[in-house]
Amino acid sequence: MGLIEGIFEPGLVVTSVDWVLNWSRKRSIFPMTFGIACCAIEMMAAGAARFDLDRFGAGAFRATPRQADLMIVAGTVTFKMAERLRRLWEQMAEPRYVMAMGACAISGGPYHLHAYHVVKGVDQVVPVDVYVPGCPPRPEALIEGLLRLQDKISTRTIAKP
Amino acid sequence: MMYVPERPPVEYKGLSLAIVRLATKWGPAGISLLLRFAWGVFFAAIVVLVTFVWAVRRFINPLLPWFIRDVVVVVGLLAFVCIVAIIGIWGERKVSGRIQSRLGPMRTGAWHGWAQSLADGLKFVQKEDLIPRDADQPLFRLAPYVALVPAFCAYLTIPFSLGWVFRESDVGLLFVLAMLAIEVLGVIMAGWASNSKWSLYGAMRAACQLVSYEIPMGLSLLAVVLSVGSLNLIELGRAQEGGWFSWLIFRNPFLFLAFFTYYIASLASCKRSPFDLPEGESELVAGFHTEYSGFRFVMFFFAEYVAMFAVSALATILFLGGWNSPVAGLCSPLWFVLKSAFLVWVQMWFRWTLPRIRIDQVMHACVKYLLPLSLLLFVGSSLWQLYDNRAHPAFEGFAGLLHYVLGGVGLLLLGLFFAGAGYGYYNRNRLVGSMVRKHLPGA
Amino acid sequence: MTPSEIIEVLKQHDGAGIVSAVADGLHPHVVVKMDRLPAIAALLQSDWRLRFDLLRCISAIDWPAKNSIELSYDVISTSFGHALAVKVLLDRANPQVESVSVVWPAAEWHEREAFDLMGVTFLHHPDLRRILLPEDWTDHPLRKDYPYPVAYKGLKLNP
Amino acid sequence: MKEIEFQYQSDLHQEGEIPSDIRTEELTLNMGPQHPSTHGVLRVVLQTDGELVLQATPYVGYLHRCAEKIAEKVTYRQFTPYTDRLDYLAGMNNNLGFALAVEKLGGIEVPARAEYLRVIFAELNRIASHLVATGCYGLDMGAFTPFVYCFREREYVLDLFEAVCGARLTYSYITIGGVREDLPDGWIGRCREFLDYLGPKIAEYNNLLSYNHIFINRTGNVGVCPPDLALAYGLTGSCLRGSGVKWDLRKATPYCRYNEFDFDIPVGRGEKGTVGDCWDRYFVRIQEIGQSVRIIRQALDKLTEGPTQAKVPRAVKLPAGEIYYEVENPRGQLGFYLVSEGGTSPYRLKIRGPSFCNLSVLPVVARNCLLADVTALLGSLDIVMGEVDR
Repeated sequence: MGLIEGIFEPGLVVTSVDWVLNWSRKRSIFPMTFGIACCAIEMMAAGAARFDLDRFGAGAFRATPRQADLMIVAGTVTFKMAERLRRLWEQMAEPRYVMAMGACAISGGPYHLHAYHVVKGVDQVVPVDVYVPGCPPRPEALIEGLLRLQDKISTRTIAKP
Repeated sequence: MMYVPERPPVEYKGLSLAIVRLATKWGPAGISLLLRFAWGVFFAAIVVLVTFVWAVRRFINPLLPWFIRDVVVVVGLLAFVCIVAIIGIWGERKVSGRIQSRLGPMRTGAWHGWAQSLADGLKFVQKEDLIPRDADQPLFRLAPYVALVPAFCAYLTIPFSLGWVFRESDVGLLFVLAMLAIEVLGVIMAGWASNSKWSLYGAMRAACQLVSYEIPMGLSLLAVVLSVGSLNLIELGRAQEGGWFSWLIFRNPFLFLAFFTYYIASLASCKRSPFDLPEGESELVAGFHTEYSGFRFVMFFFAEYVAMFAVSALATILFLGGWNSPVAGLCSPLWFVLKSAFLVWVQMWFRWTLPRIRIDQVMHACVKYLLPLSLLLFVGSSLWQLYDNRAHPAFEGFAGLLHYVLGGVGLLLLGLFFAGAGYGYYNRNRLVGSMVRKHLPGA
Repeated sequence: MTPSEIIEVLKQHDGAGIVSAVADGLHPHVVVKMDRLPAIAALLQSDWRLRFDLLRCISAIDWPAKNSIELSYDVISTSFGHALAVKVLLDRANPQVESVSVVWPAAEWHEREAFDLMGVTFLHHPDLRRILLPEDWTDHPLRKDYPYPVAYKGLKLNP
Repeated sequence: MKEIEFQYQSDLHQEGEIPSDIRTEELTLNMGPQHPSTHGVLRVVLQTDGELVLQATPYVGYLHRCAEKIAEKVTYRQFTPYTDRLDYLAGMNNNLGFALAVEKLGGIEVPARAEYLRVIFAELNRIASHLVATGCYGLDMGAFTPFVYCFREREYVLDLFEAVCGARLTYSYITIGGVREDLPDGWIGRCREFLDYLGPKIAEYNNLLSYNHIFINRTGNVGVCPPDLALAYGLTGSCLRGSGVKWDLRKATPYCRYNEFDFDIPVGRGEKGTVGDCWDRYFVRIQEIGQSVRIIRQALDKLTEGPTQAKVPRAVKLPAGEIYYEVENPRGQLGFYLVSEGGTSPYRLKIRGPSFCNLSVLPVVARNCLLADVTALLGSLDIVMGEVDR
């Protein structure tokens, strides 16, 4: 959205357009099918019958980064994985969001000490929008993280800063 | 590896800076938007001008009412196709949710997430326009149009009811089939231009699958054409007036089977499960549209649903009585849309029930079974047609009897379907398990 | 067969190759000479009384105090249900041993792991590369004196 | 080793098939680490000739979390949570394996009630794990619905786990010397309700997936792994049993009073193809769910009153010694090679992940098969990368 951002004076028209654009963005967050470790199981559970991420319009898991909006880093990122993760993030189209799911993705979690091959926090590799703590976070926590991401999206505007 | 800041905003210089300043200073956002899309405005102006000149020349022409009708119908068709795709995509997610004891989209829009596909579409418009560096740029840009536009063009000769058609054509059926066949070109183009191995696999699979299944599909339809003696879709619909028992699917046993061969082949030609190999997610990441993002991807998505409805519409017109109601006399475009939507729903039902076939099995199924069978049906139907006339009164009697038997079988199948659905619905607590329903998000 | 019977069989066949044997306790094992390992492995796998057909694990243990690296091959027989461990002691500075992947193909990956994490070189191994760590990793982390790296490709280990 | 008969043979390499002026070369396809059907962060490099896969080389290590090094730095009790994260679909079984290894080395006796509780939870977790395997296999085959159904059923197992230990995935419930908590009130009734509910559901899966004609055609005769090949490559668990070898540690070297229970070992019989094909491996898992239900029912009947925890000091200290102990996990034999120098933390802990060995057979079996068969094979091996890479 580099095309129309930041060139308008704030006003009724602009805020209404903002509302529509943000509504569509936050109501249709397509996550990427990208599970790394334990948290991926909870991510799958969140997409399955009882929790049903699809209710919030975020159930269409896309396997290719090109079509995904949200990368849920679900698990421990290792040094070997870090550059792949970075590349996947680079392949995603703007606007893109990253959610660090679980203690490992936030800070290394249980692997913070003594582990010689674990990235201590995925925010060293990609910029993170939402942190969802837990080891692993419950699916409810993931959904809460998604809702917080929706809140974050709805603050974006195309008006001049 | 460290964090790289996002791309800085576009810098304006010289004339563009002046324009942007002028536009923003003057306030109204609309003018600024118009100026930002100057190229688009330029082309739109040319189109409007040409249309205007043409319209003026037409104005002194007695054909003006026809011209206005054409414009209105095309715009209406476009709107209809968009609505079909939008409802189709939303419906797919709802149907899949219900099949999987989930709810599907619930939040977007007030009622059952009805606005989900609107939000999806609007979001994809806002996405960054990504073209891989090594992609074949012109082809990459062209491919989505090649996939979507012919699928839309197919609707130009599809009659929705008597008189509800853009152009009545004597080769309407051929036109629709030809248009639907062009879609594969867009798919191959997309797969090739993406310069990705997964895309290439998807494209090659699409090529061999779609091209092979054209043959049984065409042969099954030819059986119908022979028994009616017309390629005109209106004529084909007219031949089925008079209620349930006069639908072509019940005309003779060969046509009854031809409906099923056509339906299976149409699944393959729409890349629907179990023939969804070109975009099979668990094998080829996303198949031929792996590298597509944003609105181009939406166009492929649209094309799929538009084509789904188009093949179902063909099946409706050729086999299921088109716009004729099951009871004689009540013909309406509503029947046509309803029957087609039912067939689309069955496609979704398949999609969320069946696993995917392997590529060699796809080809085996076509070449070893479907192709000989449809050829046999074609020959059989022709022979039946040869003897089903006044010159063979005994055969005519037999044919009439069989005709009603087949109609009865069809009624029975439909009744069984509804009975099964009703049984499942009334015993849903026992069948799914009360434990499950207690915990569902909407319960 | 009990462990002591198995060890008897082994001693009958190749008494010189066996350094010591522990038949009782929680982990019955024989310690064999380094150069006799392939022959004894083949014997364990093929002898009709032993039939150790399932290689369960190859564990490498670093003993800086003894200046050696110990390899323990845990095998079990699915036909008879008896289990045994075969151990070899390697020089810590230059740990080298013949690969047993000809006898048990399962050893291929276990040996790659021991090479990766402990730095044991397996001779005549079909494909001896690092398996878990990246190819450009420098050290063998399961050694007791492993120096923790500070960073890898710009990513700090302890930020 | 026996040469395996492959179903697909490349015709392209025969002499004279290709006109000499067309140059062909093999296509190298990189599958993973982010790919929907590699079950985590596995990377498989495929040498392909059109749809035909000539060679598949797995690359692992993208989830190497240094569990063995960590074990040397933390105490025995502290390491229990790390075992949860090895095979994160079967945390209870991993806890059990580690606890048993430590108890055997330390000579700790576990009360009878705790033993039965361990059996109940290990088997419940086996059900949960096999449900995930079944569902994900359906997903690999392109059927999305079985996946959702299996996760729906799995939630009830997780509910039962949550009731006793509060966690859904990483339990640390089975600790050294017993189990952490006793059962809450009414738990046994809920467990029985779940077992009654699960029985008919297995028939539903069979109708939906196992006996689906397309599914059988996709998996029968595909990825055939004969028994001698399976043994040679150290396959264990349902992969080995799928190849027709009747080998289960719960029967062969019973632990935790498994010898008191009456259950069968399902093996692959080649019902829909050859012995050891993907369908056999898959169907063994479905049958094992039924066997686990049987075991749990018996264990619930035998459950006696009494303490659930032996008297073990907070800082567990083991005598010097070593042990190699294996338990039957849902994916195969999970082994712990534990060396103690007499301190409060292990001197060396080597973990044998069953998925690690199961995966090593992939390059041998995935040869001259179709691209879609590689996903079928990977799914039927049912690997968990947390355990492959540790």
